[in-house]
Amino acid sequence: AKKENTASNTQKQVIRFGMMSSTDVIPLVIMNENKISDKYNFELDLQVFTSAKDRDAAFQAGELDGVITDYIGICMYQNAGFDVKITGITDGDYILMAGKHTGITDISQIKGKSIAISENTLIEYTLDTILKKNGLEEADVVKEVVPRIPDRLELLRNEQIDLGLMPEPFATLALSEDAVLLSTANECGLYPAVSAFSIGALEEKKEAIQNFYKAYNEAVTYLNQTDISEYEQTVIKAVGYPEEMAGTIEVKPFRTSTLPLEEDVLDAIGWASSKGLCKPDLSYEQVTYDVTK
Amino acid sequence: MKKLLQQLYLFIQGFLLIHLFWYFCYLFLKTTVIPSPILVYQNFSKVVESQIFLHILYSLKRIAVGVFLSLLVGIPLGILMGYSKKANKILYPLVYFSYPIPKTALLPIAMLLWGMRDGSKIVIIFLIIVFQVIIAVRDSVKNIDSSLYLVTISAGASKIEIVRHVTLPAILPELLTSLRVSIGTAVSVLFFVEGYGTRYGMGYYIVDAWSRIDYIGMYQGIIIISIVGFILFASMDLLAEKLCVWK
Amino acid sequence: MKKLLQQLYLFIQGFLLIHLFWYFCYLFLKTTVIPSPILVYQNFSKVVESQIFLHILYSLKRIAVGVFLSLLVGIPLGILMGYSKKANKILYPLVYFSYPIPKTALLPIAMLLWGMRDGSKIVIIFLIIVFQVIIAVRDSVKNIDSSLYLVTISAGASKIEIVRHVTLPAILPELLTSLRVSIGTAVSVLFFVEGYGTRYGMGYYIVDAWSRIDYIGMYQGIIIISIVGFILFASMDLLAEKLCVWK
Amino acid sequence: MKMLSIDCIDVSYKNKRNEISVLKDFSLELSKGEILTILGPSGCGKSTLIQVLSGMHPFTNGSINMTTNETSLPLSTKQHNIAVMPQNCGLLPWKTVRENCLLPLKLRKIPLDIAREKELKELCSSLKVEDLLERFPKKLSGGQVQRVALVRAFLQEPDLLLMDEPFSSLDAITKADAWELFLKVFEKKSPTTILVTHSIEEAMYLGKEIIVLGTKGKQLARFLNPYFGKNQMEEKDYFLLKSNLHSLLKQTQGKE
Amino acid sequence: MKMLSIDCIDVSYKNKRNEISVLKDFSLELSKGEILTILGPSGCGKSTLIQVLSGMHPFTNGSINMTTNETSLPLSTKQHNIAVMPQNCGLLPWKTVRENCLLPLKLRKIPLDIAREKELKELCSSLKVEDLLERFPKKLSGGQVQRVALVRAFLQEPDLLLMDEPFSSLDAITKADAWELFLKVFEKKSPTTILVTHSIEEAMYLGKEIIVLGTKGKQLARFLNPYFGKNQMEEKDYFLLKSNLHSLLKQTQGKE
Ligand SMILES: Nc1ncnc2c1ncn2[C@@H]1O[C@H](COP(=O)(O)OP(=O)(O)OP(=O)(O)O)[C@@H](O)[C@H]1O
Ligand SMILES: Nc1ncnc2c1ncn2[C@@H]1O[C@H](COP(=O)(O)OP(=O)(O)OP(=O)(O)O)[C@@H](O)[C@H]1O
Ligand SMILES: [Mg+2]
Ligand SMILES: [Mg+2]
Repeated sequence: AKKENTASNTQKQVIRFGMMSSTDVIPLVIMNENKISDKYNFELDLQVFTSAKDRDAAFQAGELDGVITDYIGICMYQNAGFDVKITGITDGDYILMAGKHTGITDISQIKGKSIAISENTLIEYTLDTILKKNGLEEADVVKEVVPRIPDRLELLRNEQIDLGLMPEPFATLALSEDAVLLSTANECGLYPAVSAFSIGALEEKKEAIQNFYKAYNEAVTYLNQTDISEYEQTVIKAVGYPEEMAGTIEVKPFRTSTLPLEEDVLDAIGWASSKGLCKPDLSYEQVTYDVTK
Repeated sequence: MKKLLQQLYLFIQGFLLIHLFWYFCYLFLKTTVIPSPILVYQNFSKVVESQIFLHILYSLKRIAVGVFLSLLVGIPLGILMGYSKKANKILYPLVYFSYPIPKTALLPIAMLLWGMRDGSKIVIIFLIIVFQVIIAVRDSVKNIDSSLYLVTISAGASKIEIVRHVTLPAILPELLTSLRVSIGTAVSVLFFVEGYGTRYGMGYYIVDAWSRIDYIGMYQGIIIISIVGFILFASMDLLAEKLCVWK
Repeated sequence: MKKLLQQLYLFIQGFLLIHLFWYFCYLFLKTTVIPSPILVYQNFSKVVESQIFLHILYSLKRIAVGVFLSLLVGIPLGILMGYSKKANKILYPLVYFSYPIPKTALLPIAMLLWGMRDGSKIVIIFLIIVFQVIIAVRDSVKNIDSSLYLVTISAGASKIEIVRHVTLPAILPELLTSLRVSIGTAVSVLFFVEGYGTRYGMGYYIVDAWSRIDYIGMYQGIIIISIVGFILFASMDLLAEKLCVWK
Repeated sequence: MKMLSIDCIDVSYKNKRNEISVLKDFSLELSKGEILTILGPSGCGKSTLIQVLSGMHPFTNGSINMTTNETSLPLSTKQHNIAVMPQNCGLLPWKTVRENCLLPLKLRKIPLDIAREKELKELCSSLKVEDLLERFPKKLSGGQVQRVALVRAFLQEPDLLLMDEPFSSLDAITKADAWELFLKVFEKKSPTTILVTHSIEEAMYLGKEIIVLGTKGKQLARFLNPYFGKNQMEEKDYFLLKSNLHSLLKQTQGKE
Repeated sequence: MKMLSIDCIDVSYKNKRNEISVLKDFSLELSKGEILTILGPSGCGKSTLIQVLSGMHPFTNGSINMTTNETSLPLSTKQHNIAVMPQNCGLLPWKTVRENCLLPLKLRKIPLDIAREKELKELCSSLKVEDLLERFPKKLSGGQVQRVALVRAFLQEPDLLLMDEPFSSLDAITKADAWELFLKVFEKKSPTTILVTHSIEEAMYLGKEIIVLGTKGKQLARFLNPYFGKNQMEEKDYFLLKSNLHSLLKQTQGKE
């Protein structure tokens, strides 16, 4: 098998994939780390961005084939006339916490409290969803716009703000410093993160992208079956956990990639269109693409 | 009055030129990143609806306070560094070390110390500009022709009086240049500092549009910021002419 | 040699002063965003391991190219605007409109046209600095004492010769100031442009550490960028002394 | 043969608010090889005239023509070889004395051969600035600056030489030496010269012709000077001419 | 009574590389109400001396003391009332002629009363700059600048008046008027005065005492001038003194 690989090396297609550090990217990093991508005869060029705006700019500039994004991101791409299709799901959780000295121990107590979020993103969508699931309304909390997650963590840590809604590794960090867990996206049945490709890439590199998902699923299988100690360093690097946390990191089981449920997507579209981020008539078919076909 | 008309004429001319350039870019590059200027203007009513004047006012306030503080601190420090060897010995390394620190990286500290509102925003603007002012003032103080001091010094002027009668007028042209550059920088920095903790400001307007990938809105914001910037610069020019009558 | 030792002395002095200030901040503010300087230096071996010189080299390259291009474009344009009324009429509104545009908002276009590698990074640095240079050059050209031209013009000098023998030396001090300010700006901009499409550069180093909430790493990066900035500035000063011998 | 002819020009300084007219309907003709010294009260427009002729200041109306090699052309610094020594000497601060002296030659693309190098040496030692060649102008005394500017002016071989109070900061001895040097240089190169001065003696020693200007550049008198290059202070006629000039100048005062 | 005593001072210009010594072991004593004119070759250090006395340039070794109201103190611009007219006139470009003239008074906290306002008017009209009061220095001719600086100097009431070639850019008539004005002002205010000049005639007309400096400020001669304020050009002794001074000055040349 090895020989075959080297032989076909010459026409190996490159998938340029943009992402930001989070737990979602663990399978992707493992794909490269364990050379699963070689096996499926494509090269995965992972590009790390520190801000979603930069990532979107690069994506639109044609510098990337695909990205890890979310329902809301897809809606905005579509609205901007940039045809990006959801091709799979990824796993990551978003955790709603209260600062340690706020005295809040339950989500029912958060009325009137301030929370640092980014606007018009899946974070806001997630927050609204969590609020709704718990019988609260958007207006019940005071939303403060703080675009960078590390800054939000700092505000929470230093009690400048009452609540935070954060992905890993920030959530773990906050919790380890006695922040109080109130709810999570996954608890509310929300898995908003997806992997997506531009229609151009899907047409041009169809085979490679199909292989990409095969490789993804293989990486997921590996992750779910292997003890974390074997790939902890990779996780620390990819997700950006502080080095000190080595040995204490937990990773939830990953799901193999499929297309997301239609009702989930439509719910997100509904939310986005209510915010004016996309047209309400965006359909499930428009925003998804089944690579296995 | 004639001056104003002339400025207006230049304004319109520059406006048209840039838009022509933009239109050509749009035609030749054909990408969603560059929308047609026509489209942008067709939707301009939205801008007016969105309380754009409030946005402008908020931004102007932040710029004004930030620039004012930088001048308040930067001019005396720059003059001190230009004249006093002792002060220079202490301040020079401090300034040279602190200047290259990316002030935006100090945002977490600024937020914790001065809150998420205008406090930290103004501090960041201040920190970015003040070093430019210090350096420009120090350098121009050093470039003053020493023969200009003779009469003032021999008439027994105190240090303050020398600064008032010789130094300040002598560096005024460079100071105005530095002010122009500073204001330009401050306007650009808006984009960064208005990205958090506010829902008003031209910077916020652009960032918000960008993060929604609403390029039309973003360009509208850029147009607004350009016009405001132009007006600021043009007023600086008029001010310079008023202040430097002796030229 | 003595000069170098003196610079070194200043360097160390500034270094200590800033660290003292930092230490006091650490003691009094007691917040996670300000780690103890001692802790930061205890972990400094990590910085060296992480190929810091490669980071520095990458950044220096970007700064050098960006600043060089800005000078290449900015000086002639500034001189043109200072001398030619016609050129000024066309360029003035263009410059005044484009200067306040937050260049970072043009990132999507820059990426589209020049990719996400060094191309767009350098273009952004260039766009941010070039206007500062244009304005500074134009203003200092306008401030040149007209009596300095007399002999050169009467000797039949061509425009190029006038620029070479009178204009450039006359604006050199201001040009060096503007260069100092530009380099300072370029260093700060690194933080922004090295946030994407690269794994090398001092800006990347800091942003990366920041987004991992690794404040120790972030401060180490800031220290490195400060030192590099200091060295750049100090060399500028030496250069200025070499170039302006006539003072 | 007329070499320079200034024909009814108007010169003024424009401000934002007003316009100060300095020369009004000013005409002047000069033959080749002439030395014309200009006397006139302070502020009458002498330096302005020099500036106009050096191409630094524009004039309105009229024309200025210069005839070289039998062709008459509007005066231009590019086509005509003009040398000027301005009132403030006009040394460039960023060039050493040596570079300053050689700059006009360089601009006229005249190669620096051995003969010229020697001439520079001689002029410098005549004016006692030979030790200052590598200094920058800021490090010179007022008189030294003026002497350097003289060296620069004398080193050129212009068709038209313009000098604006070139000896004003020199002490008596140096001034006398400089006068002699001027006459010597003139003898060798015989440039058509306009020399502005405020010393009647200087005008009478160095001018082949003398004109006296009044306010707004009005020409009050122009005459051939019989005492050019002569030191006949004892003669009665010399005193007569001198006191005539003196009273002419006196007339111009107070009408500014 | 000795008013100013300069005692063995050394003055030099420091460069990065070398140090140019200008005054070496220089001493000078001046009584109250004195007018001392200094003659000397160009570059001998006259302006440097003026600069040192105006507090602009440091000296090493020795001391400079000034006695006012029976107390002798090291010379200081703050404690002693010094007025200076530098060689380049030193007008501030950003102040109008009027503001320039009044600046030293303002700095000395002398109120601008009616008497002084009248004095300003008178001085300006004597020197014919009354129409230029609202102009900026850049818009003046060379001679006008010098006249404005004269007005400024004469307007003050200093203990020590320092003038560096104050009449060099004036035409013959204006210069004569300015000399008279100087004598008139001196009569009224009698400041102790040091006047640097390169004209022997000027030195002999305006100086109560004359000194001749050689290179490095070496004093070659100092004597009381019998012709102070007198116009006795016809007298034989006058000519003798003049030619003596002339030959003294000649001696100093060439040794620079
Ligand atoms: N800034 C300076 N740096 C170095 N040397 C200088 C400087 N200024 C003047 N000198 C030198 O010091 C000497 C004395 O200069 P100073 O100006 O006092 O002469 P001066 O007697 O006033 O001559 P002049 O009659 O020409 O004005 C001169 O030889 C001059 O070259
Ligand atoms: N830049 C200027 N703007 C306005 N007026 C000016 C300017 N320069 C000179 N003047 C005026 O023009 C007139 C002529 O000036 P000019 O310098 O030609 O006199 P001048 O004859 O050389 O006098 P001087 O003997 O004093 O040097 C003067 O009255 C002066 O005030
Ligand atoms: Mg003149
Ligand atoms: Mg002198």
